[in-house]
Amino acid sequence: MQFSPEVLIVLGPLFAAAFAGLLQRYIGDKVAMGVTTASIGLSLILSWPIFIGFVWGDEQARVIELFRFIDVAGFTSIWSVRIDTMSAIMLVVVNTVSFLVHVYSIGYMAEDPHRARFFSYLSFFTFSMLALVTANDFLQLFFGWEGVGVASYLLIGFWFQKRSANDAAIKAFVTNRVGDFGFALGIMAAFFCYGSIQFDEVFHAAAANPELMLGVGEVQFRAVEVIAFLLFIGAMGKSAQFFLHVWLPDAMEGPTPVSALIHAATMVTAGVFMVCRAGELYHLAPLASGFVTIIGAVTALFAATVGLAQNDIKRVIAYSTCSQLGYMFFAAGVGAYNAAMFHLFTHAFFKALLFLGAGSVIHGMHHEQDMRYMGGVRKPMPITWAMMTIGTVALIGLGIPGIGGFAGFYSKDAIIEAAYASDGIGAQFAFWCGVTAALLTSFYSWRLAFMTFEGKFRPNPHAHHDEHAHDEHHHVAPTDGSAPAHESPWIMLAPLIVLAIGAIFAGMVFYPYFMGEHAAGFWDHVIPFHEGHHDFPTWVLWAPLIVTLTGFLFAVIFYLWKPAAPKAMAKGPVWAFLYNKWYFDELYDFVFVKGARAIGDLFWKVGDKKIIDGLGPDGVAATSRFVSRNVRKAQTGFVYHYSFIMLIAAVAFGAYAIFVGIGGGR
Amino acid sequence: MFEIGLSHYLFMAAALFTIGVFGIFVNRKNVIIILMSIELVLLSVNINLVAFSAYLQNLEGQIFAMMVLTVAAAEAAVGLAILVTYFRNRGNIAVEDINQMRG
Amino acid sequence: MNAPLVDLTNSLPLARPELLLAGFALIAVVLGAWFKDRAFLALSVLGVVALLGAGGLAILFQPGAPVEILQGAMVVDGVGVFAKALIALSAAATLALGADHFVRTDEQRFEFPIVVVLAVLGMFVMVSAQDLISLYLGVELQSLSAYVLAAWRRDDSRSSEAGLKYFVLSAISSGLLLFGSSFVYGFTGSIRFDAIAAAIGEGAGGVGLIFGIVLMLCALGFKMSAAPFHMWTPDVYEGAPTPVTAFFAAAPKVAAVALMARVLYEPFAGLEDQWRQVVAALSAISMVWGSIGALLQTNLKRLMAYSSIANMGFVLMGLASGVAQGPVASLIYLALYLPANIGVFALILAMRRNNQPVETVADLAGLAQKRPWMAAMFTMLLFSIAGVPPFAGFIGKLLVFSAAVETGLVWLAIVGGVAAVIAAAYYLRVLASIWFAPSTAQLQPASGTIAITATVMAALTFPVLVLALGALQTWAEAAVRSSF
Amino acid sequence: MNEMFAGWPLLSIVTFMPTAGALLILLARMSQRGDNAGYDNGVKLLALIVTIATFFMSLFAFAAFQWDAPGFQLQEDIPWAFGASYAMGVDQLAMSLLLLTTFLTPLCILASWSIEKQVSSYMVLFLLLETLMIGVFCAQDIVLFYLFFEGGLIPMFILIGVWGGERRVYAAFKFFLYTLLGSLLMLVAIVAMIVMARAAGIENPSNIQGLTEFAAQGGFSPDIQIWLWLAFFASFAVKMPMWPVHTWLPDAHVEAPTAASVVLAAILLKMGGYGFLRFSLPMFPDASHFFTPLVFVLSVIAIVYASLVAFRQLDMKKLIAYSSVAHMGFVTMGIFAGNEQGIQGAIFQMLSHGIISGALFLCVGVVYDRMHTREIAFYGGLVHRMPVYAAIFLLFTMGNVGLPGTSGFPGEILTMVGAFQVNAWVAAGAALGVIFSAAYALTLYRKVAFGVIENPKLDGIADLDAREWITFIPLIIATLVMGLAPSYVLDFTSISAEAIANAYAGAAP
Amino acid sequence: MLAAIAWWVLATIAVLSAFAVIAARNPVHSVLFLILTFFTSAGLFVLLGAEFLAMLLVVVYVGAVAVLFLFVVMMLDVDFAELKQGFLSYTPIGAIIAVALFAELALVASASMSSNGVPISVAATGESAVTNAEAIGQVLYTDYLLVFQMAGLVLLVAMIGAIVLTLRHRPGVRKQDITAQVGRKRSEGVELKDPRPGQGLG
Repeated sequence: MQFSPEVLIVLGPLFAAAFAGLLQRYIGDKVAMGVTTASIGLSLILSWPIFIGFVWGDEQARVIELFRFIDVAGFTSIWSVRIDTMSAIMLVVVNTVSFLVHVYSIGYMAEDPHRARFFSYLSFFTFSMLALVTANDFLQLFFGWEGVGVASYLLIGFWFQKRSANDAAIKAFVTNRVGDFGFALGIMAAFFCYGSIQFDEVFHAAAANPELMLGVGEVQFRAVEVIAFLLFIGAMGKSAQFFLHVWLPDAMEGPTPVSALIHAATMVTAGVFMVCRAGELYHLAPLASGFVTIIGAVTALFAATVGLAQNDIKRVIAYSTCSQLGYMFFAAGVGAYNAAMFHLFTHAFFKALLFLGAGSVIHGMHHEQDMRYMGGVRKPMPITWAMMTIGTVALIGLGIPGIGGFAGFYSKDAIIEAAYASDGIGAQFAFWCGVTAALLTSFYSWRLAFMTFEGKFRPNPHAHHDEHAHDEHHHVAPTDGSAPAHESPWIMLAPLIVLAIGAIFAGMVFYPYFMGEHAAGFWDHVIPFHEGHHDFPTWVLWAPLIVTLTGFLFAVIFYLWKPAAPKAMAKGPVWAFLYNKWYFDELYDFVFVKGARAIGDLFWKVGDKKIIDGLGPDGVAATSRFVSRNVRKAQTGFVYHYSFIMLIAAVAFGAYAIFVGIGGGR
Repeated sequence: MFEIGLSHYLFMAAALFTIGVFGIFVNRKNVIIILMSIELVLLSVNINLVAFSAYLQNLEGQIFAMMVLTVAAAEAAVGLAILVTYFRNRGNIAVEDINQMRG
Repeated sequence: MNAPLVDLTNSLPLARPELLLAGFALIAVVLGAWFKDRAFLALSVLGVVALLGAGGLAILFQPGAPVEILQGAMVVDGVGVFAKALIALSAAATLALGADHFVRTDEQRFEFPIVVVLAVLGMFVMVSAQDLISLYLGVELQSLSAYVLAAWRRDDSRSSEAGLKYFVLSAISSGLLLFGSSFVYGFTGSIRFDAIAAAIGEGAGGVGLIFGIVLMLCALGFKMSAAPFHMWTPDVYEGAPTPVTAFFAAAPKVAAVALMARVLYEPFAGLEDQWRQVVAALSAISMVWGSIGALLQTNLKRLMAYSSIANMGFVLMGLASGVAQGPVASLIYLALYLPANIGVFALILAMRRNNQPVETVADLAGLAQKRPWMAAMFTMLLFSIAGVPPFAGFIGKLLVFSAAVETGLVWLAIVGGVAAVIAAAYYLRVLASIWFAPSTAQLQPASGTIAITATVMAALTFPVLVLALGALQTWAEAAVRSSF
Repeated sequence: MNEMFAGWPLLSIVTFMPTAGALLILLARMSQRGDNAGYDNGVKLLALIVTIATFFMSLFAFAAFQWDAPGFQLQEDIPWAFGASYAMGVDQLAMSLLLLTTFLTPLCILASWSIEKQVSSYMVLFLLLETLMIGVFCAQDIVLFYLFFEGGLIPMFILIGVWGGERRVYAAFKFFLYTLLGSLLMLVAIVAMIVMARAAGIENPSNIQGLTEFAAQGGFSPDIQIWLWLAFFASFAVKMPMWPVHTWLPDAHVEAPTAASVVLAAILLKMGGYGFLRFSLPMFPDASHFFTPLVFVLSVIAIVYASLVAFRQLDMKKLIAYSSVAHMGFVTMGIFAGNEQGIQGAIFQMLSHGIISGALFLCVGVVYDRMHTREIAFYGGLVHRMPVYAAIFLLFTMGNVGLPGTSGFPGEILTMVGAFQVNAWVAAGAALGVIFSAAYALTLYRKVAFGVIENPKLDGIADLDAREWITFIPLIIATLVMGLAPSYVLDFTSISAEAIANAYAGAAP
Repeated sequence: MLAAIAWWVLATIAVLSAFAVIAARNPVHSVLFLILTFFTSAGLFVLLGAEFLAMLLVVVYVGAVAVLFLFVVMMLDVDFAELKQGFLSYTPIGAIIAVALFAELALVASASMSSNGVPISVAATGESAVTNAEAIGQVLYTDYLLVFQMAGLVLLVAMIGAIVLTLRHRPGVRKQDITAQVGRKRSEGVELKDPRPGQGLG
């Protein structure tokens, strides 16, 4: 084991989490918050130079091995910190967002009695995420993968007295487990086929023998396809892709900083990270890549449609996240791993910004999350409004081709163009989905902005008092139609501002390295990278901008000029379909939850009790008792019966001896 | 037919034995009949033994038969003694009623 | 095995154990007639001493090689000595228990030790019989004593009924034995075992001989209460006074088993193929019937009766094997089983609930709370009988299984295994009553003799016999090797 | 250290130390009439000291043990009778399970502090049970093994029956008879093996080593192997327990007192897996190979079926019991994968399950001691009153789920990796269990710990006291250490696992 | 020839009277039929040359055992009319078993014939130098010492058993004690009293 700053980046948060978590009773909230925040800050300070070194310096990829985790006959995993371009990107993303969220939470959670626990969880999450991104083999990746899952579980269910929060937490964990099912099998398949789970060895082995076949029963598949497909199932769960997306919106039950950190900027992108990390495999697996493309595209579109109809401010952003993850996946699916990573990078800034902004609004609105009961928030919360607007603009990817724009513009356009240029399976489908989703993104993003900040305040008719909304200073509703809110404290606003800077400039500054002229050197063979110089038709270049503006226009019409129109639409079946998220929850509840209950009951009450016990021990016992009762009846007590039985036996034995025994004898 | 051989004696002993045994397990009148049936069984044994003794021309069978006789007498004595005790306790010697203990 | 024959004068020293017992009986009759029932305790003590002495003499003066004595009517050999030692020990233990019990119930009749000793004498003759007549007389001496003992409590209708049933059924079995013997005699030409074996070796036999053997086996099966000739056992065990039941459950079993072993392996060794299946069938039926029959028993003595039926099935499994390892296994099985059985009866005798003798399983309720030591001993003894390790009884099962498997009777071993599980259920029922049920009434303490007996027997089941197994094995193997 | 104990019969000392303790308690009991609290506490303390001493003694044995040497070590051999002998010896596999046993027993004694009824009997039985459990792993003679293997039933029967819950008698009977039936069939097989080995002139026909060598020379023909394997399977499958002979386990677990549940789950179940590794695989490789599909199918059924059933349980212990069935499914699957990953995973899973399921039963015991019910619906919101307890419970719940970082993970993944190499579908089926385990374990946790306190009886419930703390700390440490650095354990057991796997691979057709 | 006729007559009577033993309604009749069976059997023994045993049979059985039976039958004073009559309901099955038993025994008996189906003759040992009784006497106390002694012990047990089971000392019964009668002293028999006038013996 060797100690180095990289190790400290990863382990620091763990120790901070343990310190804050175990000693929370003795050190108090302030110390706990301070220690955790400081440790993340340290990680942040240590990780930026590495990233900068990769971008502008001559930082080399390297692996620091700590000690062996598991080592059984080639199934070897070593705790290690792998530093290369991929992990450097992730390190800064994770540490930056995490640090800002820590800071933000100091303000946001100021009234919560369990702050120490909260910060401990946050730090633990950060550690897991860092372990994930610095993994050098699939097993450590899986460790981090599950670690962030459990941190997510804990944080979603942080307000454990809320039934809905607990259910959401379990749902998140179990849905992720479904993905892990595939992921774990993928690891096993990789080991089976390539004899290792080290990234480099697996990639080399796969590249060396791309046509290796894996027999599953009678059917033979290309091994690399199977492995890529199975691994992607894991990514689907973690990154809330179509079919396994159901947990992400529910995860909004957690405190808002959590949503920003985990369910927007970092954890959910782990799937994208993993696919890009295993890009060498996907590169060899066109079918699996096509699957990735299609799922990503469908998610992008699907989540955007659902986002249209949601009223909860956080849910809208959650579906937006879901949708953006879809973009990243289809980028990866079409082979533009760098575009996927770039979008991941920029998305982290503006989505965290949006969430934290939304959190600021919620905080300011005394824990009101329903946009129907907002409106007119701009005036009391101008800074939040400004930051949210920046975030929205970055999200919809506003920018003029050839000139420049916000962060999302660079990455999203790159993805759409890559999809257009690709001839992979589903790429064209993905292109059109991407464009359509961009329209919808614009619409629902502005819808959110307008419903929240513009217009007149619409008080909640049945105002609920969340027990965490103890507000000492009750506002009387202002008469000018603005909301009875207050601007958040600076400790919450400062992170917003930092993120806003990122949301504005991240794309502009790093485009040349992720996508442009410096890309080849930047990526340095970490992911499959092909410098494609496509000449895109002009309409392709301009399409995103046009749809974005169209979406903006519709939003203005519906939510600023004619607010009655959406209300009328809200009664229609299409709206209900979207509002109810395509009825996925209902379907899953019926098929999986109720199904599992029914089967469980069947196995238990019929299988175990009736069949196994009934025929097995209880049945045998009953039979024995029955036989015993009859045997006892044979013992009548009458001498003549006894003698009769003796005689019968003697005669029978005699007959046996005479007719059978003779034959066997002399 | 008129050549009386070993098998004749064995047949006859078999008949006595069967009757004795039959008497034991189909009788439900009283225990004394059972005791007598036992004597019949022992008698059949004696006939067997003596017949074999004669056939084999050795005395072992007859000695054996003598011992059987002796023991039969002793058994009769003990058996009747038990019967008397039983009768004193129950006032009855019907075979059917001897089933206080069962199961 | 043909043993050298010694003349009468030289025979008598070798018949010391039998002479001792007979002498005791005759002297005791006189003393008893003189002192009446006042002599009960003294005679009992003397009886115990005589029995132990007889066993000791048997061991002490065991000749190196088998010797035929008394004109070839008896043999002094290893198996005989082994069996005699077991018989003497268990009879002494049960006589001590019985004497103690009768003193407490004030039923002191001086004939008791005499009849017990005479029964033991019969057993001694049985286990060393060398011809059909001494076999028969040994059996009868034992049986007649047993009838009397079963009916001992003459004012108790159940005791009388037990005696009567035992008498009638035993008489039938005697009839079968004799009829079989007569055929064996007739078709081999001799009553002497060596002559019979020789005749069989020369090809004598045929249907008559086989039929005779089968009838004899049925009768011997009755004596050792093997199913389906076991019907008397539960009723007699229940009806007879408990000390007598304890006696029945121990010594006569050894005698019957040793006799069976001798008959099978000496005169009829040449007809192994014919009798093996019959013995195996007896074994299987006994194990299953004994196990199932007791499952719902509430009366402790009946339960122990079925238990002994099942255990005799296991003993027969060893005998059925037909190889030398078989009788060794059976003898060791008995040596391991008997102490446990006697111990259980000692404990049953030890307890009186509300001044009534303990009769049913439910009477034992809560013993573990009142008397943890007794409960512990009960547990050890019952698990030993059930054949659960690490108690001695387990080794017995292991050995008989081993013998059966060695000769290909795997099916029998499996039947035995299943039967042992069923049987375990009812031992567990007793233990459940002892341990799990709440105590309902006061239990009177045990007397010294009984407590000591129970403790010794429990100690024998574990660890004494388990540790001494090597010695036991050496002894039994040497005995069997020299005898058969 | 090696020199210090040179020539000592260390294994016998470890094995019979608890027995000596039991005798001590008995002697003390004789001098004391009636029960009083002070006396009872003395007995408990004595038992605790004895078990801790045993643990240290086992550590000495561990120190005297050569980590990287193959085969049996610390051997003792005293001839007994019938070719059997009192032969003790351990290899890495046995040593690891031995340590697990001695490690857990003191914790069980601590967890039994709340026992008030017939304390000395309880402790005596518990100590005897420990001897028998240790003996199973130390025995190097197959008869001796059987002696310990089945002897363990007796104290457990009484422990369940006397100190158990409402249906304790039913549970005790079911437990005893079920396992006895399997064991007796095995006994017949053991006898047959000894007879065969003796007939072949093997010097020590009942010695495990001798038998293994005999088997390696082809002593048991494939046809015979089938029958022997089935007989052993009957015993070990019941003990594991495998589907469909698992139904005794939920009953026994539910009714047993806490400490007995712990021992049952943590150690007794492991004897089945130990048996498979010690006998079935090395001695009947052909039959093992032949029956691998059967075992795989049963394992997968066990995993899926038991998980689904666990999902519906209303009783905490029953839920954990069913989860044990599922986890043991991984063990059987791994063992019969027959490769190093599978076997290593199975061993690790056994050790880990010993700790985690034991800890979970202790967790249930904590609230049971306070509220005297194990009904899930009774509880809810415990985290408000018992935050420390909730945290600990959460850790072990996560361990049960198989979260990486806890000891539950390496075993599961390794067994699946092992199985995947033999049959991918089996691994896939087992992986389904990973999903279900999350569902039922977290649901249990939510219902018990989370939410608000709705049952007024829970208002006054107190958090862990010092004794309970002490009980849990070793388990927490073990869970985390084994979860984060499993390679230390795996390296240790690898010598045994490698030997078994290589022999099996060499013998398999 | 004569012997054959005698055999058939005796055998027929023996079997028939044996059947009558178990079939007779009155146990006294049963005993009498039993005696008849024994007598005829004794005759068969004579035909076989076992005169001593034949006599023994008559003496022991007819003289002792049968009488004992009669004695007990009378002593128990059972109202035999009240005893349930007839055979059991499963007599047919019993009969089948009995027939099966007889068939097996018959098979054995026929196995004792010579190979051509002719019965093997059993000759009486009449021509030998010593009589039957003498021959038995020569071996009974030497070669068969053990069995003879054992027979004695069997009888002893029977005696003890019979006494133990049936003998009882009734406390109310007065028995004559001659020693006491004879050894009585005057002082024990007569007591002098000195009553005061008017008070009586009080």
